[in-house]
Amino acid sequence: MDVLRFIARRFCRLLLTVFIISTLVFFVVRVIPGDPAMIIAGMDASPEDIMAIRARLGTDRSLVIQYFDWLWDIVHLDFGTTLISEEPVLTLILERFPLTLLLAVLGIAIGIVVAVPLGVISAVKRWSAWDYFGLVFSQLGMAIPSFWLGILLLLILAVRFPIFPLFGADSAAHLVLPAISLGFARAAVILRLTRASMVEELSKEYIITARAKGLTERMVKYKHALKNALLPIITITGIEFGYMLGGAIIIEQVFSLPGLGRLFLYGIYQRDFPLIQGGVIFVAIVFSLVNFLADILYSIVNPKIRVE
Amino acid sequence: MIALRKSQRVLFSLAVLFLLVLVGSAIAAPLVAPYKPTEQYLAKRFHAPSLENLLGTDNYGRDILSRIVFGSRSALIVGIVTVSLALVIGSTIGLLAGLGSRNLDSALMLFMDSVLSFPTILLAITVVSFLGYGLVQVMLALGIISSPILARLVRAETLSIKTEGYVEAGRALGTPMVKIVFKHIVPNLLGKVVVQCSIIFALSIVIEASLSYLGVGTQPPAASWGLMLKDARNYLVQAPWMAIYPGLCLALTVLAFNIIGDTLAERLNPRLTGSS
Amino acid sequence: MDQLIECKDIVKIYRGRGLAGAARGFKAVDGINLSVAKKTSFGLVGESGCGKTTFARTLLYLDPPSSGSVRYDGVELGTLSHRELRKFRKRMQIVFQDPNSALNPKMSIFDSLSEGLINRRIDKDERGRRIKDLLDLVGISYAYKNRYPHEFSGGQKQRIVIARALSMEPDFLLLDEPVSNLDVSIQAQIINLLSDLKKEFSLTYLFISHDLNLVSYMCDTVGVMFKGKIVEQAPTDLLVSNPTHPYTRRLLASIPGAAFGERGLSKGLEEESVLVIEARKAQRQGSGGCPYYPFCPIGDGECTSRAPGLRSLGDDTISSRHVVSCFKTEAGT
Amino acid sequence: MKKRFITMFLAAALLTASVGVAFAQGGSGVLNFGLSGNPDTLDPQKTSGTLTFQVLKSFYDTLVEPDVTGNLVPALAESWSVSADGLVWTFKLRAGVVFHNGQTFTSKDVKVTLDRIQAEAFASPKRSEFVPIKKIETPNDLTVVLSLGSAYAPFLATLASGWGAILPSGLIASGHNFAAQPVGTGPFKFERWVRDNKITMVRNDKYWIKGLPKLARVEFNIVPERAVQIQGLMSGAIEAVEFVDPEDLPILNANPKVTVKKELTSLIMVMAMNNSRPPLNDLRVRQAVNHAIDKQLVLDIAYGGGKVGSTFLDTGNAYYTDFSSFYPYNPEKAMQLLKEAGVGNKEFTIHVPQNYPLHVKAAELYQQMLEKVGMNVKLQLVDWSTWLSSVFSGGNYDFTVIGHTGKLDPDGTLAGYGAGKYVKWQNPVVADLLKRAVGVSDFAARKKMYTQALEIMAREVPFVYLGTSYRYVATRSNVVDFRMTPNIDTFDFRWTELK
Amino acid sequence: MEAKSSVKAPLLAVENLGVCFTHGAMQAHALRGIDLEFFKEEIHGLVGESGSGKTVTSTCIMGLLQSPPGEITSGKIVYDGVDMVPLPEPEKRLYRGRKIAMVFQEPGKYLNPAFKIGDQITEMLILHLGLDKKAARERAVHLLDLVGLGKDGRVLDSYPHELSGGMKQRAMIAIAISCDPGFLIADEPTTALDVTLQLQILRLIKKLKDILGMAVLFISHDLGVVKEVADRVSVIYAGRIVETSTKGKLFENPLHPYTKLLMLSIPSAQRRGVRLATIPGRVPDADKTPEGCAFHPRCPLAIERCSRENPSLGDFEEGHRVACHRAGESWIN
Repeated sequence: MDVLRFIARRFCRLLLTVFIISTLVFFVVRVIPGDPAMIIAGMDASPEDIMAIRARLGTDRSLVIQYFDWLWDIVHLDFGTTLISEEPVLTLILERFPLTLLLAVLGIAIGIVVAVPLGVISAVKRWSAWDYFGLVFSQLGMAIPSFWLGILLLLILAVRFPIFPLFGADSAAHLVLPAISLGFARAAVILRLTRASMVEELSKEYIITARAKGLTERMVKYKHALKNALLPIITITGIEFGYMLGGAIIIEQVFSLPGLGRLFLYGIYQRDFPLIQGGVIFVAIVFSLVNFLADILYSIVNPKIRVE
Repeated sequence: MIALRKSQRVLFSLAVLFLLVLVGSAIAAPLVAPYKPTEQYLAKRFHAPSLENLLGTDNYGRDILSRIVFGSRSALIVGIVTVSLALVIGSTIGLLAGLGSRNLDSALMLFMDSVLSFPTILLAITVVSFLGYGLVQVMLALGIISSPILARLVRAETLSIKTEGYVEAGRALGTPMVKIVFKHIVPNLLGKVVVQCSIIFALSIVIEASLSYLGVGTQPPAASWGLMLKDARNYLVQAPWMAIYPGLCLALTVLAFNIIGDTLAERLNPRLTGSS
Repeated sequence: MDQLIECKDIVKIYRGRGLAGAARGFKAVDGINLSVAKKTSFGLVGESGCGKTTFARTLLYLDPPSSGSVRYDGVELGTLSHRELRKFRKRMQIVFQDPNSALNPKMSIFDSLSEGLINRRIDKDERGRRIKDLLDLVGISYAYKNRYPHEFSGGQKQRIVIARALSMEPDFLLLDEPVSNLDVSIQAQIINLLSDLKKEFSLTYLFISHDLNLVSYMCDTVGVMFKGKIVEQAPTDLLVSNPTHPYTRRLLASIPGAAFGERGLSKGLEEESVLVIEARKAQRQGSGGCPYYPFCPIGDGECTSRAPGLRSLGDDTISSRHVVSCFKTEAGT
Repeated sequence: MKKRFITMFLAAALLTASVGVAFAQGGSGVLNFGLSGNPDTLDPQKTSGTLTFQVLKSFYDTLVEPDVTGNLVPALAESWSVSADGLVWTFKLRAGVVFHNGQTFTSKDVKVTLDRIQAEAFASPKRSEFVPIKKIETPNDLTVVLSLGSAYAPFLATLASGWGAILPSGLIASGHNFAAQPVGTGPFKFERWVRDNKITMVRNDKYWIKGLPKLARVEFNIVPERAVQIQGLMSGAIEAVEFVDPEDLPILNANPKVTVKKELTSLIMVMAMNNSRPPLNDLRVRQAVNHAIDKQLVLDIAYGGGKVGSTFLDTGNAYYTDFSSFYPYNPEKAMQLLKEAGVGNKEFTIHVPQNYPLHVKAAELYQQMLEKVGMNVKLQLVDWSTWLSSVFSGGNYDFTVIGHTGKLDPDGTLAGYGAGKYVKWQNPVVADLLKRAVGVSDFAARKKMYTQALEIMAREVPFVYLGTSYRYVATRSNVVDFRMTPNIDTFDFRWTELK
Repeated sequence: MEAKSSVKAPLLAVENLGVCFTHGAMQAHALRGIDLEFFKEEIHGLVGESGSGKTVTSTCIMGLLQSPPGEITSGKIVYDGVDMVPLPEPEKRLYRGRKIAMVFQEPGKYLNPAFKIGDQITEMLILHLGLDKKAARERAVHLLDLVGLGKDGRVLDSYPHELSGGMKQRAMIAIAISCDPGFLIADEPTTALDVTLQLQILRLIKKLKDILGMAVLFISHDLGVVKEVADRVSVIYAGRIVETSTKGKLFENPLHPYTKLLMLSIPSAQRRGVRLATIPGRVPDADKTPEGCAFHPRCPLAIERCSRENPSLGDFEEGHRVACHRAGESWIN
């Protein structure tokens, strides 16, 4: 019962969030200077041709009518077709999404695999060489723009030592460098959080209990403290995922990957309104869903939440 | 252990020192920089670092050192304006949500969550497309997208400080709400806000660079590290110095802000300062 | 006797968070009637979570009650505007349990003490004089006026908090567990100080505590609170000598050591097993019976079906002031 | 906990591996081509993008097409004749041409295709170019007779342009989505388009020129980072690229496995001025701006060299006449003219479309040169969409840097100038000349009219005519006969082979 | 019982224990020579205010003193004939939980929130007693029954937050006694609990002491609680034991002025209207312990000698030791 209500409440909130952000974007992108009809028409078209294209696209109608029209379609789960190429928006998005999702998941995975152990060691051995290594690692991760890291990795590992392919998205090997570039920066954040969380847990009273029980230090730290310390990481992973989706735009650009980010960027540049709208809704839903999943996972792992 | 702690203090001092040098050179840029940052010397394009151009020249023969020095201005301005905007928008919303009725709280937080549910860079691009390309617009966009983080923080802190005895006591003493906010609530949430601001500051510089890479950031020929990095990426083989120095400056600046933020965070969290 | 503060049927419901949570409420305070005569002290005893602190806050309208009325010196607080309420509230001051949180860590104690005086529009020189007097009164050296709260011990902080309350020259002081966070020797100092101040300034106290020993030492009248309700209320001597509600008896009997331990009141103190309590809770679920039933050694079927109301134990002037909400008042005596 | 993460990671890795069964490459007949962006659509009648037509050239054919020298030669039409008044065009169609879907090409396809682009509801951006056709008749399967309402000199060029592509009538009738699934008679059949990744096409074995195309397949790899394209070319992952930035020439020339060919494009590189805005409405100021620019330097540094121009036509065009003596590089003269005009410290902005890095580079140079003669000039980057609507269409600019793509007919380039087209330059004489020239079919007569108009344009300088840039076609050394169609700069893979 | 002390050897003896904390240049002598003896089947109450050194004492006995900053500067802790102070960490660990166990003040904080109660108990049984999972669980069920959490072992599958405060403390006790330790330290085990639960826990500890024959160190700031539960009582002040005796003797005839003042400072209904005794000032910080007798600045009986000479803990009468130059003297007239 409680779980159902929880899910229902989250779902309502998700819908509201999506509604607000997409409405906002609806009006913002239409106020931006730029006209999809002109993109189609190009430099040499006559004004009459442009008018005709506008009429065909329906962008000559008043904003309010367009808005309600769009709203009506969305309620019927109709995302429409792109203005420029007249392809179904949903198909385009679904086609592109798996790659971006995979990239984000791999990025997160790399972040976690690297950052969590390093963060834990940093916290357990505070002010040791490990800790300083962790500090330098995380600071560099935050300080190096990901597009730079990407280009450097390409030059070193695809050009100088041709281990990985330069471009394309045909095999797993194509995703290694992008995932590293994407994961590195976020690993920094996860590392800082893990360390702080672990340090905090190690200062908690139950650690004294564990020691008083005669447990070995290993058990005290890696069993009792770690389980508690990992809890907030789940939540942050959900939020990090959002950054991954955004950061993917740049990574996709550098590594020539056909992901959602570039599709969306293209949509913005071409003023392809249905594509932008669909992208916004999709991304917001995915982001909310991931966070929702993170919350559920959190509540499964964290016994305290489950009952409340 | 104590000796190692000292090294963190050293790190902190170094970070502060670096920032002071940065601020100093930003203020005195025309005096420090050997050349005009936008002046093109087409005869000496891609010159490697030499006595004449200490850090080399770029694809227009512009002096990289001078561009870096002037670029520190835009980096600092981006940071300062972003943080200020985020502070004004975020704290106002956070305070209103924390102090207002439950419905107001829900509405504001829903709005903030909506903004947050949109990946940062996408949002920045959308906002910049709306406002037009340029440094000012980028700063506006960064300010807007950074504010939900602060709003959440301020709200959470406000909600917790609100229940502190001294706030209740203030009300019992007949202190008007506005005064309670500025005398009791704001000073006590300032610490955490400052830490968060240092992170936003650092992040905004990196995001500005990313936006410049996508072509929506600072407008050429202005000197900005992000723009320099963007240009340099095409000449990595011919002129690596075009990338190395601005990249180094950007990394060091972000590093400095993060170290300062971390140190402040530790000082402000009594749990972490404990001896264990 | 002149009543300074009178409240009727105070109810405070906390709503759950979120959209769906709003429907379900939690009654923290469930219909409290109480009046405190001028210059007396009223003690409110109860265990953690019984709603004493919530009641205190609603009484001062720091958090308005969901229903019910509070009359202070004949004025209905619920009818006042925010501004009027703010002025009115100055006459009723509150001292909190935790002196660490009661003082703004970012303000010197001089500034903390000035706050109320500024609100009363007392000019700067006069403020300095008054603060000196106040600090003298509570035994803190004026030389420390520019120090910050963390430089003081718990006892000293509590003295400063009391001084701050007194700076408003109130006639009513609500003391919410004012000594429970303090060491034994410091407790006694603060209790003595409070007694002295009461005499000196003709104060009226509402004293909230979990410690029946302390309350019965300090107060003229004691009310015992359980789950948002007053279950027994009487002049202190009467309550101590003739505790009637099984919960009161249990509280008295639970006092360890010196004071009551050997008084043979431990009837009804048989340890109820956790499981028995759970079972009884389930039995009472939804039927609106006596909230104490699951813990009660003498409760029976009657107690599971309806909730007892407060009633007087006798008609004479003394025993009429002893009220209790229990069907089984004879069973224990 | 840890275990769970590891499992997750493994699952992700497995997923990747299964998604990406490495693509079997190789075979001498496969050409990997580096493309910087996507075509907008694959429907030739619904687009105007240069890059789009570059790709579409391989899928579709037109009735006539330009040959290597730019002359219009028969393609799907074997021959044609024009009535004396230039109003009735009779085309004899090639027999035995088959569409990719197996349908045989007939006159019906021409009619239905032309009907489609003429339809108002269809709203083709190129519709107005086909409006002169008043009547389409198909006396037999291999004959089409097109009747014009008035004489229209560029008519053949229109039919040869990308949007003159002939589509199969059967599919048009069934509402086929050409945007995603192009079907034509072209040398290559469309195979797959993964947006932002690659477009693949395979040889059309039934192509009407026997023995062509020579390649088995062409893959367009969409690689937005220029540095990556270049590295790909050098390492052999890519055999040819769409375009080479002159900055990369040194590295490419140093690589023995890469061949770089230099050709003159048909682009007209300009910095347009808004002639309606004071003080740019003052001829002296426009002259000053022209004197201030070292055109060769800008061409060399920003565009990798080229031929300096002096009027609004590509320097290789048959109608082009040189007027470079009018406004040579002379900063002193520029300063003097500016002083006379009293420009003072007024601020100007150069708007540049951000998606064209070469124009951005040129704009930075223009900005410096104008500052050197004392003008106060700023740069503002805008995205292409904003440029089109706000700058090009809305006229909200002082200066803008752009390149005009070449056309098969000068009218395509010149139409509308003198009558307020985006530079807002008004000159009734020029406007009238340009309008009348459309109806003149005789080359010499027409050239005379255009020369007259172009001279006025060269004198009154509504633009800075920078000139026509070189195109560097970089391929692996084993790529033979990769061609770019003159005037319209499209890729022609028909003769290309890998050695 | 009283005879035992002289005949039997103590199970655990703390002899002249000194502990010093170093924070930079500051040195705090938290313990300045503590002597304590603990016998089987006896609860030894240790009473003192915060900062007096109670918790440091128990930390040292557990062998959990963090070094740095703390350091044992002198003395022995002898368990069953073995001085544990010089033992290396792996050997100390064998005592912890196995032979010496501990119950803490706030069970909510001292139980790991992420593990089920069962896991927190069996983990020890597996580690110390080498039981397999099944045997460990069986024993855990038995332990729960012993502490009154039911015979069915249902609580084993609960997380700490699912239990009430009293249940949590019982679970904590179950963990502590799981390996049948000879010595149990209870550090303010009831302070965080409601009064009605307090007595139950006290009785449980008494009961377990009898069943398991443990020696118990019971630490509290509350004289009443100690009186309720302890067989022997020691009073600690500023890192030294100032008085130690059997409960009866100490409460009947407190010899040290500090002990006496503590007793007189407790409010109760009987003392209504009587001014509470107070001890001026407060417990000195460990780095600022006064010369001579540490209590002399607050002592009503202090003479010049007290500020010079630190009195040693000596027998005042049989089984009643006190550290005071003026032991037993009265100051009230």
